[in-house]
Amino acid sequence: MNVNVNVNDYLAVASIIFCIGALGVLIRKNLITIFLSLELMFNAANLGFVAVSEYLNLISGDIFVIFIMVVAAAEAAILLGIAIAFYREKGAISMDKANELKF
Amino acid sequence: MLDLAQIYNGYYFEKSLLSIMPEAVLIVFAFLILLAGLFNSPSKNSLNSYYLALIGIAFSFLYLFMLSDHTIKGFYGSIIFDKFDVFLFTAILLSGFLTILMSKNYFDTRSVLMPEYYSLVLFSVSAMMLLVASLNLIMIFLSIEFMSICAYILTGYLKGESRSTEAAMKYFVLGTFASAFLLFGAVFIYAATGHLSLYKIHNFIFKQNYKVHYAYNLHTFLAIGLILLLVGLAFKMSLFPFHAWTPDSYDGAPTPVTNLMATGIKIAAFGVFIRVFTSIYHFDVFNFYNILWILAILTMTFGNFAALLQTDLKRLIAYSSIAQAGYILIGVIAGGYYGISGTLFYLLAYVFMTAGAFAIIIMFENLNLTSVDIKSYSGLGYKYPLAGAAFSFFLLSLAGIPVTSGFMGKFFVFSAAIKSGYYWLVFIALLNSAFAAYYYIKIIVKMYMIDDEQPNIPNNYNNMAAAPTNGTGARASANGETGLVKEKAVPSALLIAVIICLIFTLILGIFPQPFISFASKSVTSLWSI
Amino acid sequence: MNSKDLIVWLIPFFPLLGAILWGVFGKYLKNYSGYLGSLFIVISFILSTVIFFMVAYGHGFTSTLYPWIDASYFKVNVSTTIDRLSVVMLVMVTGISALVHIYSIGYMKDDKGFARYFSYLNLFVFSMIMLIMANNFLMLYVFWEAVGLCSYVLIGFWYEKKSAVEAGKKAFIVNRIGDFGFALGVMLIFITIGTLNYSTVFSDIHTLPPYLITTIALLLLAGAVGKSAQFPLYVWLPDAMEGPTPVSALIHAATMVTAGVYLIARCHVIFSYSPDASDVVLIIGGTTAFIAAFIAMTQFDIKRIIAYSTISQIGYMFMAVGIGSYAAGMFHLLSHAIFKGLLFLTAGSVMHGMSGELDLRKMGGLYSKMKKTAITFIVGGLALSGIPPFSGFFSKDAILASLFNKGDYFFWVIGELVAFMTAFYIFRLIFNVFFGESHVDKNLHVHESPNIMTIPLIILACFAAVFGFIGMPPFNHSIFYNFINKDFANSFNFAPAINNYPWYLLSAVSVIAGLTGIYTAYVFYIKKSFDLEKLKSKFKPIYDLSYNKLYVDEIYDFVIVSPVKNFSIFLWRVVDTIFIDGAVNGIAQWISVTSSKVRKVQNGMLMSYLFTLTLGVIALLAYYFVK
Amino acid sequence: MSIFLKYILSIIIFFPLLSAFILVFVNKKAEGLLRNLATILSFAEFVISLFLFIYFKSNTYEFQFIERFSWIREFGASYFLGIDGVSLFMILLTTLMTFVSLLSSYKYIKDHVKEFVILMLVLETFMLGTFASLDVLLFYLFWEFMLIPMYFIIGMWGSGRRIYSAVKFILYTLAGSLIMLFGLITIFILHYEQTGDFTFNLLKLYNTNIPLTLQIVLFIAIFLGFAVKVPVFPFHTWLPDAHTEAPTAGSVILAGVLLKFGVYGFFRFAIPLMPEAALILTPIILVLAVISIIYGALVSIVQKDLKRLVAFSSVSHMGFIMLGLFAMTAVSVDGSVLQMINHGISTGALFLFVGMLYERRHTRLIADFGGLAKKAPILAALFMIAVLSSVGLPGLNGFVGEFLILVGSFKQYTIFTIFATSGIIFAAVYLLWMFQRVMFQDITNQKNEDFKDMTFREIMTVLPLILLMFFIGLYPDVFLSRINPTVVHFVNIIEHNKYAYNLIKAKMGLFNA
Repeated sequence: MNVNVNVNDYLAVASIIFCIGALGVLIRKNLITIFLSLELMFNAANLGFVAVSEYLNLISGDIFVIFIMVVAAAEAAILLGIAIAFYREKGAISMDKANELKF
Repeated sequence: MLDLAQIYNGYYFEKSLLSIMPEAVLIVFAFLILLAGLFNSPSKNSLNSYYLALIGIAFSFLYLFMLSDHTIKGFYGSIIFDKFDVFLFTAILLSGFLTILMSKNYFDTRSVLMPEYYSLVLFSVSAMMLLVASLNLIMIFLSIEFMSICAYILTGYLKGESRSTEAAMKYFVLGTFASAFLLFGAVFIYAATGHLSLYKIHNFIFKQNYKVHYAYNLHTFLAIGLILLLVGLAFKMSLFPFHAWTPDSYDGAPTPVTNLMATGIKIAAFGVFIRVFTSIYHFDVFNFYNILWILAILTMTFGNFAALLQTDLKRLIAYSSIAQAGYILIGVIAGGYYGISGTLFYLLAYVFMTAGAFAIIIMFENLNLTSVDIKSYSGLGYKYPLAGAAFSFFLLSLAGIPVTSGFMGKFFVFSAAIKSGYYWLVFIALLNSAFAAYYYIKIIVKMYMIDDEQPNIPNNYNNMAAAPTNGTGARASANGETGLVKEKAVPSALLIAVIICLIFTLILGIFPQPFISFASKSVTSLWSI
Repeated sequence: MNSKDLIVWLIPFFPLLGAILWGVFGKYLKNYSGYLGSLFIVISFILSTVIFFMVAYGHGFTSTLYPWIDASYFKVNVSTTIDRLSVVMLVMVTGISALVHIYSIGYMKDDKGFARYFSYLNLFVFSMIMLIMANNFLMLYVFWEAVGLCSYVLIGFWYEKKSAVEAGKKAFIVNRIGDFGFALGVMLIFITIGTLNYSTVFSDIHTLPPYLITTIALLLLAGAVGKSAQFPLYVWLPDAMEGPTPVSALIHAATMVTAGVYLIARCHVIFSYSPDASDVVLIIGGTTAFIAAFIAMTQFDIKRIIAYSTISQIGYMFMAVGIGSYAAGMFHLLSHAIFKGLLFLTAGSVMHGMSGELDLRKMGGLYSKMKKTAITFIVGGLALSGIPPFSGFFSKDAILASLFNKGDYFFWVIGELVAFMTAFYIFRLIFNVFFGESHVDKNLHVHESPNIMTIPLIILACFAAVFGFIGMPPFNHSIFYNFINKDFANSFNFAPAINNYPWYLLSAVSVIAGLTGIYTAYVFYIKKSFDLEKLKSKFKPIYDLSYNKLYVDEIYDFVIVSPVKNFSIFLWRVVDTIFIDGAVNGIAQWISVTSSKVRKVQNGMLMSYLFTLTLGVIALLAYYFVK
Repeated sequence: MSIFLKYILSIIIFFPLLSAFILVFVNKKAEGLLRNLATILSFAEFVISLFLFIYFKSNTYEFQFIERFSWIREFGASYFLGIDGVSLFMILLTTLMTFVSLLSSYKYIKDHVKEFVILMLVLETFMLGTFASLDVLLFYLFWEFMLIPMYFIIGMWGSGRRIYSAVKFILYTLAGSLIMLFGLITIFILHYEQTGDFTFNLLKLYNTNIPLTLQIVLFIAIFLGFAVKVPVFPFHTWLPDAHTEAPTAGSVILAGVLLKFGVYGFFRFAIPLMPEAALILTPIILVLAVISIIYGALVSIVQKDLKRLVAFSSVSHMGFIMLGLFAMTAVSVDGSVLQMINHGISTGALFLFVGMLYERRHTRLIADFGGLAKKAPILAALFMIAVLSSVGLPGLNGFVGEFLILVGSFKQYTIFTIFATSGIIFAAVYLLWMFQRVMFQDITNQKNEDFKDMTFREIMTVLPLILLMFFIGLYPDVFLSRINPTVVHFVNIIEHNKYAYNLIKAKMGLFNA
């Protein structure tokens, strides 16, 4: 059996997910949705790590994944904080509202 | 001097603890501050936390000093404490210290009393130090995130100020986006080499010197990985296409925080970049040099062009800091003993001049609670002669005029670059700094020279001596203090900050000998130099 | 420093002392400045006569004061050369200056710039003396300029008068144009011969290729032409008459303007090695002599008439030195100095009597009113028109004779013609001023000048009467000739007035020319046997040409002055402001425009930021993998 | 005494800074005190600097009063001072001009006196440092910071479009000197690569042999830096603005000292560092110099503003100096060094007089004056002398310098010299015309009726300059004897390189003539 193919497939899938996430970030306006897309990107990375460490029988990748998850959680918390504050002031969490700072 | 390394000799855990001692101290104090918050009233509280924070920094310095001539690896080689760290830690701690000095007064005048603030500052400072110290992609990612999260919060710290919140939001989204790229880069590197430790990756690449025909996809993976990683770091260094967050978040954030971002984060980013670059990027097989080349030129040119017509001082300094990043990058590209040590020196100098500038900006922000718009600076040079002089001095330093640290930094970096044969790069950089001078000078003009619209009328006879009918402060100030805002006493903390920056900017500019030798000593501990 | 040197250096010292004293303390010494100043000059006159006899019965010498410039291989000392040529000039200059000083005391009596005037005048005398005594070309040049400066300040002495100041400026600048050539000549001498000392230069000049000698000679000539108001550059002298009349007498008749002749005489070696240059001198001299006389015939301003006559007389001298008969040139220089000085002073006296009137149409019949002046004036006039036994006759005759003997018949004819014209215009002047019916307006009280003014006139008149005899024809056997010619012996193409034609025939011709001139004037202005107006209309073009001074000033203005001015304006307004500054400001403009565009990138929209970031990533990847 | 002489240069350089520091503690209200103190201190400085003149050994080209301390070991930069015949007089000129300009600005500078005097003294320190330093980096440090005080002086106490002028001034010169820095660093690196010795010691850098093409590039780079300062023809447009808008003291310093830095730079750095390139580019530079001479002169003819006129005239004069320097014969270089001093004195004096006129009438337009000689005879007389010395009248200083320059350049560059010589005609034209319209003729403008003559202070201000004009004109040997050895050495360096240069010429077939 050919392992190379598998891991490459994993990575390909991961890349696709990553791109989807990126696109989501780019085209969506709602802060929450954007954050979800970001999460998607992170998870794409997670997938990649897991696949590679599995393939190379290493543990470091998996450890990394765990850390990433923790960080993602923390970021979620921050984001919510910011989102609320933002909502308080702008009455919405749409990106378009954020255009005070420019030039 | 009592030698901790001897005391803890042999015990691995303690040893690795030792390797992060300076950071650890900061974290401890950050927690102390939070705890202190539980016990006493907010007003006293902020004061205590302020002092606690200062003490924390002091202790961290102490540890740094005691460990300074050791090289300690810890946590399974994912963290290192070496000469390189010593230098950058010094710079980072200084920036933290100055930030804290500035903060108190700034927040007092805005009556925002929150102890967490200081703990957050400490946290982020320690994060920066960790970032510099980390030898492992995991550590790099973690400390970047740690740092960034603190930064996000600090940026949005002014509640009720929509600008601040907006800044935080933009910073957050962009930052997370960028670190996602960084992560994904890590994935590819991992896939290509099977390692996350810089050292191992270095050896891996070093062993099998790539031919393109051999393991093509591996090479591709590695390349992609490196590029994405570069993006992640370039974001923090705010190089050109990834700079977008800088102006907005600098602008929106509370000025002390801006200072922290402008100095601390930049130093940390450059520190880690130097580490990563010197360990895995510098191989010829990738030749990243011309990519960086282009990035450097784009960055400095963009920064200067955008700053040229800027009227909001914070934004102006933000853009100028982008340009500065371009100059600093030249040092990294030049590489080698002189290049890197020059870069480090530049970073140190940069701390002082930028912090100084921000300190003065805060002073003016507080003294006459005006905006940071350049218009409100007209004639301040007369109202506050010393502050004005100091500010002009910092600006000149940023512009790179001699006898300031800015010139020396530029000089070291550029001569290193010429030494490695980057003539054109240096030439363009020089042209840049020539017309960058314009917008720094513009501020000085505003402060000291009031343009009398009608020419051919000698100002000495008419304007300056004229009765203060015309609104601008300076003309009035020219004939006594009549019709002016009463001068408030400059808060001591700010004054100390300014004085420190002033002294160091001057010393670094006139007698850089000890600092540059310090820098070049610290360079030796990097690989492949 | 032995007694000789001491005397030599005392000669210029006194005038200098005077200049400084009146210049700095003029306010306090006002009343003494006149008498003391004159005294100083008299002293230096006595000293120079002493020197004169030393040289006459001894031999010339040089004396060095101190090393002036010593720049690696360029060395120049402040030192003098005393030989027959210079002592003759010295005596003449100091003598006439002394007289003029005395005269001025009366003439300038109630002028508020009295002290200033004497300070300038002393300064001039000092410079002139140094010019004569200089023993190297640099010093010559220096004092060449210095006398120019003095003439500048003295012409513009009454600085409230725009015309006076303009005239002064014109004089200085026109001289500068000449000196431009002179300076180049001096440099050329230095780089070809390697020193500027007369002795060395004159002894080594023959080693140079002819064309170089000619170039040097011509460049020096340019200076001479400027200073001596010869043909292309004579325009300043008539205007210079704006200055006080004694100044005109001293500077613009007797001494400074003849410096050109002195220069050529001094450099006779150079000129005698370059026949071409000498010919140029001759031609210039001839042309000038004729043109000036031609213009002088129709002018009405008495001082201008005399000025033009000066120009034309110097033309004679140029002709003389042009054919290499330097002795004759010098002789005419001296006698001319005397009688022209006399003429100017008398003209001044007339002005003084007429309270500043200069137009001879407003005069007439003054003879009865101011006898002394009139007589002395007539003496001068006779001398000028070369009527024996007055000095002019001898000197002019010497020149004409040598022209004839040299075989330059053309110029001899011109000479005679000019002699005729000269006699005509000067007596036209005399008749119109002193004789005929009076056109003086009645309420003008005409009076004879005080003695302090007339005595110098009388002295000069006597000299004008007797001076000539030291040059009794045949010239080359005369006292003066034998005295001066020792210095010119070493110039090879020197043309003695050989008597292959009996000298008295030649003299007769010139006397006749003079007499006819006088007679014509008499017929025109006393007997009035012709209707002048008809004559004028008959020869209108010629008359206008002469009356309008050949339109030379207008031509110069059109050809040189205004083009330069317009070009300058073009340079300033267009090149400087539009091109260069335009370029600089243009760049600045471009930069600021670009930056205003660049700033738009930061449009505050998060989306666009994200896009830039992503694009950056893509660009990096693309760049990396495409290349 | 010996210790004093050992460190005399440092003392001279930093004494003004010290004085400025003292002045910081004087109450800004006490303007009179500030003025007097500053003037006295600068005079003391001048007196100290005279010791240099006294103890200067005139028969050697070696650098004297050398001081040397390590500064930046990593980059081989050292605190290295020393002077030769040329820098000696530049230093004396600087101290004198600073004193004079401080004395001259008692009336002109009405406000911010404290800032003004402090800036002047700081400026003096940096100017002196520039002249005295033999270490390239040190030189650059002094060189570039010098701009800042000058910039403030123009911008704060100037008139009219002073800000435009100040900014133009600083950006022009800054751009120039940054490009120059590029060249200097490159030479430094080259020297390192050739000798493995990291040093900014100028005397060592002289031995760097730079490949020709690179040499030419670098020379052009450094040329820009200095040419802007001189200023040579196409780079001169900052000068009229800066001069015109600057306060009197500013103009005096600018004309008296700052312009000399360009020429001094060529003399000390550009030419000895890159002789072949210098020799190759000489024709071009000479063309520029001659253009500057005639261009400056012609443009000044038609100026309406007194200061502008003098400014353009100094463009013309600096052209002479460049001509003399690049003719590279001992005499011409002697001349141009002397002329540097002369130009400082004469043009400085001219600016002082213009300043006096301005103080009295608050205008600089020639048309507003006329007939002042009647009201102010002393002013007229002294002004006249200054004008004549600027015209280059024999017996005054201007003549000696110009004549040496011309006589020195005549042999090799006859045509250029002839054109240059025509400059002396134009000089007479524009200056005398200006003088006539200002001082002579009748008083047309009623405002001039109550025109005051010079005060004692003003006379004292210009007197030293006037006396120097005569002294240099009549006995230049005092100066030349000290300048000459240095210059001869300089020329020998060039001559020594002529050989190599001729080889190159033969090889590249440059300017076959």
